[in-house]
Amino acid sequence: MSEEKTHIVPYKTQIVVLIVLLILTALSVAVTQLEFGSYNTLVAMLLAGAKSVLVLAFFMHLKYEKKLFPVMVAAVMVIFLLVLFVTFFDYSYR
Amino acid sequence: MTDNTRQKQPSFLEYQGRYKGILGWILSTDHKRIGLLYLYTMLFFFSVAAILGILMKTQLLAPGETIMGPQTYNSFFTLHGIIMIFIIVVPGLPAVFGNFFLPIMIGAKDVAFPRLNLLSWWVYIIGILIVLTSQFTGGGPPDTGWTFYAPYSFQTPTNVLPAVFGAFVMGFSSILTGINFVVTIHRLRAPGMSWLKMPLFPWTLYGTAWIQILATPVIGITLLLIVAERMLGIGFFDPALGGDPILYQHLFWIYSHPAVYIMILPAMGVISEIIPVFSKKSIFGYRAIVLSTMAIAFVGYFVWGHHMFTSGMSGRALFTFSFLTFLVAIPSAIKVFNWVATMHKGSLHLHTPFFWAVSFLFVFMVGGLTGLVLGALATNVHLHDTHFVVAHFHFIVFGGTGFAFMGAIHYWFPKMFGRMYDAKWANLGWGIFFIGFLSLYLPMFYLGMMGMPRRYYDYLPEFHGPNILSSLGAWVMISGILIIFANLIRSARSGPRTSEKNPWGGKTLEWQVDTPPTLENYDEIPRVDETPYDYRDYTGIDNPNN
Amino acid sequence: MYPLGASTFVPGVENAFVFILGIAFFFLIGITAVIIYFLFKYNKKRHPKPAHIEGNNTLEVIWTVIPLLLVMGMFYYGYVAWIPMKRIPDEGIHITANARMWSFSFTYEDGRVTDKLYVPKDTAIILNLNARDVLHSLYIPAFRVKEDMVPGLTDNRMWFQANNTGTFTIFCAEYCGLQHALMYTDLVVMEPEEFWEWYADTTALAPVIPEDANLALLGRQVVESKGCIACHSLDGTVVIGPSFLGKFGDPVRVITAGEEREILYDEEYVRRSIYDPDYDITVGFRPGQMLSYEGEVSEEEVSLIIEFLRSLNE
Amino acid sequence: MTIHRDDLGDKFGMWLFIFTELLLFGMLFVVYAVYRSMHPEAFRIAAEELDVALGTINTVLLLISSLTVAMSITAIQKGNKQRALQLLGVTLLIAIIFLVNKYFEWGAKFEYGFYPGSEVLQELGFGTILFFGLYFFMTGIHALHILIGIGLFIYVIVQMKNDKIHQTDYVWLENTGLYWHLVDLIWIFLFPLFYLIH
Ligand code: HEA
Ligand code: HEA
Ligand code: HEC
Ligand code: CUA
Ligand SMILES: [Cu+2]
Repeated sequence: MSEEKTHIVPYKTQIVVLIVLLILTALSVAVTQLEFGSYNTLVAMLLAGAKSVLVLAFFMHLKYEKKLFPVMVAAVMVIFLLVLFVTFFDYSYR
Repeated sequence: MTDNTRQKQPSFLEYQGRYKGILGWILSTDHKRIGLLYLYTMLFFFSVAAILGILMKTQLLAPGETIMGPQTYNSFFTLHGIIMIFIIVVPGLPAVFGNFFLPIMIGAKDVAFPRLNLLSWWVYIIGILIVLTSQFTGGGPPDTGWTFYAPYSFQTPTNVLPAVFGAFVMGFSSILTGINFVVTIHRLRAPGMSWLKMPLFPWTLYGTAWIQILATPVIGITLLLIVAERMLGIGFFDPALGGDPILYQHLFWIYSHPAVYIMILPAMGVISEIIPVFSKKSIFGYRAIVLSTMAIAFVGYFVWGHHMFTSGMSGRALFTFSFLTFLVAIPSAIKVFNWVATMHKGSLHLHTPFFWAVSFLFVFMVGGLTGLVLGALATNVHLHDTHFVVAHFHFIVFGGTGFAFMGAIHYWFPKMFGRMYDAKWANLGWGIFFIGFLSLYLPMFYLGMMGMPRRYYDYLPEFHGPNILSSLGAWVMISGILIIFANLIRSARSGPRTSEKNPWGGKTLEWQVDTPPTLENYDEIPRVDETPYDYRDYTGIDNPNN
Repeated sequence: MYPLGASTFVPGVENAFVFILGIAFFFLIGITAVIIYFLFKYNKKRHPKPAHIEGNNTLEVIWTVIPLLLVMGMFYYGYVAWIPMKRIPDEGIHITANARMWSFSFTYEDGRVTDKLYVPKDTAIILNLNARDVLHSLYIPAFRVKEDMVPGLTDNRMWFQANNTGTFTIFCAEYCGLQHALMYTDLVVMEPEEFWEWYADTTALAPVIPEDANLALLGRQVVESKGCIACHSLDGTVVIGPSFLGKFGDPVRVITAGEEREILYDEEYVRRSIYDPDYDITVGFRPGQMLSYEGEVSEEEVSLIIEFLRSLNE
Repeated sequence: MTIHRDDLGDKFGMWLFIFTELLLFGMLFVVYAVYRSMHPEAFRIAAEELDVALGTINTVLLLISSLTVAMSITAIQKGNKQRALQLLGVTLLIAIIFLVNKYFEWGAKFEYGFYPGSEVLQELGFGTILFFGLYFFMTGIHALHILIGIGLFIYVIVQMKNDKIHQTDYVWLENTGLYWHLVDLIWIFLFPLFYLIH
């Protein structure tokens, strides 16, 4: 059933995405040289998060897929983060 | 291959495909044949594990060593638990009845990925074989319990690796089935069947499939970590290397609690099918049941810690988990009320499936309500790891899933085999079974409250009385099960043939197709515009066969 | 119906039980009665024409909210009865509870080690939980307390206060291998005076062995009380470790630092087997099964064990 | 039996499979988070043993390979089989280079005695043991996925050569691409968590 029309992502968009990804990578390596204390991990995770959003949206075509797909991805991430969060109810208060 | 003529297709039982004889089954991608393959496999292993159960109960007939020593007992409850959980009830209803009826009930010719479906049966079989090798090779049968708690699981000299690895492989089978069902339900519903016109059994399978997809990888990686721990000494759970054994318990239960809802949700779906059909009345609160199914699937993900109340977790975690545990009980309560309300003002037809459904309600309530006792912090501290827990989960796993399974098979039997079973024997078997069940497991609650810990092959004399009753109950129950199985097996092979499409007067799609279903279920995909449980046209006059 | 309660936690736990089981029985009996009533009243013979009802939102809300309130009540009762278990006082008698496969032992503040737990009535007892090998769990049904003993977990404590004298059972409730079912011991609650008298009696600490005592018999008691027979049978069967029967004085094949060799099963060998079991591994067995008893079995006790082993040869 | 073609369904299935992979690694991240919270200092010091330059190179490699797969999909959609094949070839090459890098990286660690169960680790304390345990286990599982990805790419290239995968039927390529991006996604998180702790 190929009734759903396919969206072709132009090469240019993809290359731009890669460049942004590379910049973000460089940024996260550079940032570790600075001292943010405990915010360091946070910054690293934020940058990684931004990168993964780009990969998901453009390389994995989520931006062009039916709504259902991004919703599912978000739900899965939410479940995972909640599990992590709940686990730390134990480890943060031992 | 079909040429789109109107000529009648053969029934799936008779159809001759590329392969003949047994190969025509074990290489068939027909969802119905795969369903039956699972059924036969499970019946076989179920018998094995049930015998182990009976032997354990016989050992517990009196204090001291009656028929077996500790090593045997320990390996028995381990194998019993592994078979019952990983081989029977986790795949159980979805793999057997889900495979057989999901496509038919939503008006599809097969599941979305038929070949993947066959593959998952094969993966399942391979997993079983790996588990079985653990019994006969290496340092002897594993003796860790089905929970494989670290650090014992990597210190015991017994053959834990194959058991763990087999369970890991079976996880893949579970995941593949889950993926298959979610895609099937999303993509292959008959035209007109909107989400809220889908019958409830498919709905529960949908919820279950999501849990299978999102929880099974957790056990996969956990078991893999145990393998790494045993082979490489990586140290994640080894206190001598800085690991935390409690973390193992977290990971294990992050899967295994959702897994108990994998076991019970399809059972609830079956009950939601049976009750309206035999009450001749629309299910009460369809939307509430759908919502509560999804709520269980979601909230059930975050209550795993209630298995670890005495494990040394932080107090704050105990508080949170106990609280969430109580929340997850609510959707189950809603369902029970809706089922009972469905019977209200119905016209109840007391056939064997309905007996199973009603007794399901009872044992499920006992199991669920004792779950609440376990969910409360203070009472759990006393009851954890005692026979109270054993009674709770036999009531709800065996009582819930097992009874639903028996209900399902008596309900769908004519459709699956095109033959009818003997109702008298079926009812008699049910009665004996039910009595045996109660006398087997009720005393265990009492034993637990008295303080008898579980996984004890021997006990103090003060626990003797209730254990006698319990062991005798096991024998009564096994007589019941023998009657039931004998009746079913005889009927499947030589019972009276029937091609009656709709013996019970059901409204869902599987009762509109041929008996037994044809190879492709439908010549033409039906259009569905009604809700699945509308009995307004029921005249009060029975179907002649009914 | 259940073991007599004998600690200060009992009333709270009992309350929670009564509350939860009360509601449970109410619903169980009520709903079952309704079902049975329906089975008769709406039987197809009596009620051939079913009504058509699809649901009722008010009812749905009612039977969501009421159970919700009830379970919150259950949660509350369970919670308040549990708070005191977690509020561990500082004042009291501190005892270290040790678990290993498959025996408990208790170390008091003055260093004495016992295999039964002796405590005074009406005094807070704080147990420091330790496990040597795998998970165990210290469970006293009569006191309604239980806590896992996790190897490697520091600062794992539980407490209780007995309010009745008598002898109670301590079980190991966490599966810990072969003899899990036999891993239990006694808890003896005494009147405080009696307890302090027992505590002050230092003969229990270093028993003076009378001249004419049967050393082998004393050795047997040590072997039994330290839990050696869980692994070492006295009748020749192999349980976890080699049997004690008829070995003493004979040569034995062992693996030392990867090399197989033959040595004599003598006093030196037994002593080393107890204090440093992994040094010589008896052929056919695995290292790491038997853990060192350094600090748990005294030199005197080792001599008694040796006497006992010698006696098994005769 | 008539087998329906349902590309969207196939992709749906692939996404569900990706979710299972995400959670599989997710649990390893939970383990990581727990042990890091217990031994923050040891983790920081242990991380310095890892070669940031090598890690960065591998990150860049994986990102580029993600781009080339994505572009090969565009190419096949436009009917440009030759270019699609070239792009896949580049991806395959990069995947192999990644593994070679990993081999040298692991090899160096082994040489210094940093491997599970080694004596060097025993002496460095719990945090270090756990850090390297996690490092080897997680990058190991990740490398396993790269291997599977390589297998898939070879299959896809062969199929495309034989015109089994073409402009109107390329769901295999899409799904392989999705899988590869998943491998990339995981690495995006592994990289800062192991190499960039500071
Ligand atoms: C589905 C789950 C299931 C089922 C059906 C059973 C069935 C039985 N169980 Fe089992 N049991 C477990 C799950 C189950 N058990 C688990 C998970 C454990 C924990 C293991 C551990 O501690 O690690 C356990 C442990 C356990 C113990 C160990 C207690 C301890 O010391 O800790 C004992 C002791 O007697 C026992 C007894 C029995 C008996 C006598 C039966 C039966 O033999 C009764 C006879 C059976 C029948 C009469 C047939 C009923 C028919 C059906 C259910 C329908 C068929 C369904 C399908 C084909 C899917 N069980
Ligand atoms: C099918 C599987 C299944 C299901 C559905 C459940 C359902 C529940 N379980 Fe159970 N459980 C197991 C299988 C299952 N369990 C197993 C296998 C174990 C042991 C594992 C092991 O250690 O080996 C276990 C262990 C277990 C424990 C740990 C015990 C311990 O080891 O200390 C706890 C503790 O909270 C618990 C609680 C619950 C609760 C609150 C529910 C709830 O979901 C129940 C909800 C149902 C109802 C509440 C009844 C119906 C409602 C009414 C009749 C209306 C009235 C209701 C109210 C007023 C609320 N279970
Ligand atoms: C958990 C099980 C376990 C317990 C408890 C245990 N042992 Fe052992 N023991 C073993 C094993 C296994 C071996 C063989 C491997 C080895 O030599 O270390 C062994 C070996 C020995 C040997 C050498 C025997 C021979 O035939 O070579 C002696 C002596 C011994 N133990 C004494 C004791 C004493 C005394 C105690 C109690 C204070 C005790 N053990 C408690 C498991 C145990
Ligand atoms: Cu120690 Cu069970
Ligand atoms: Cu649970």
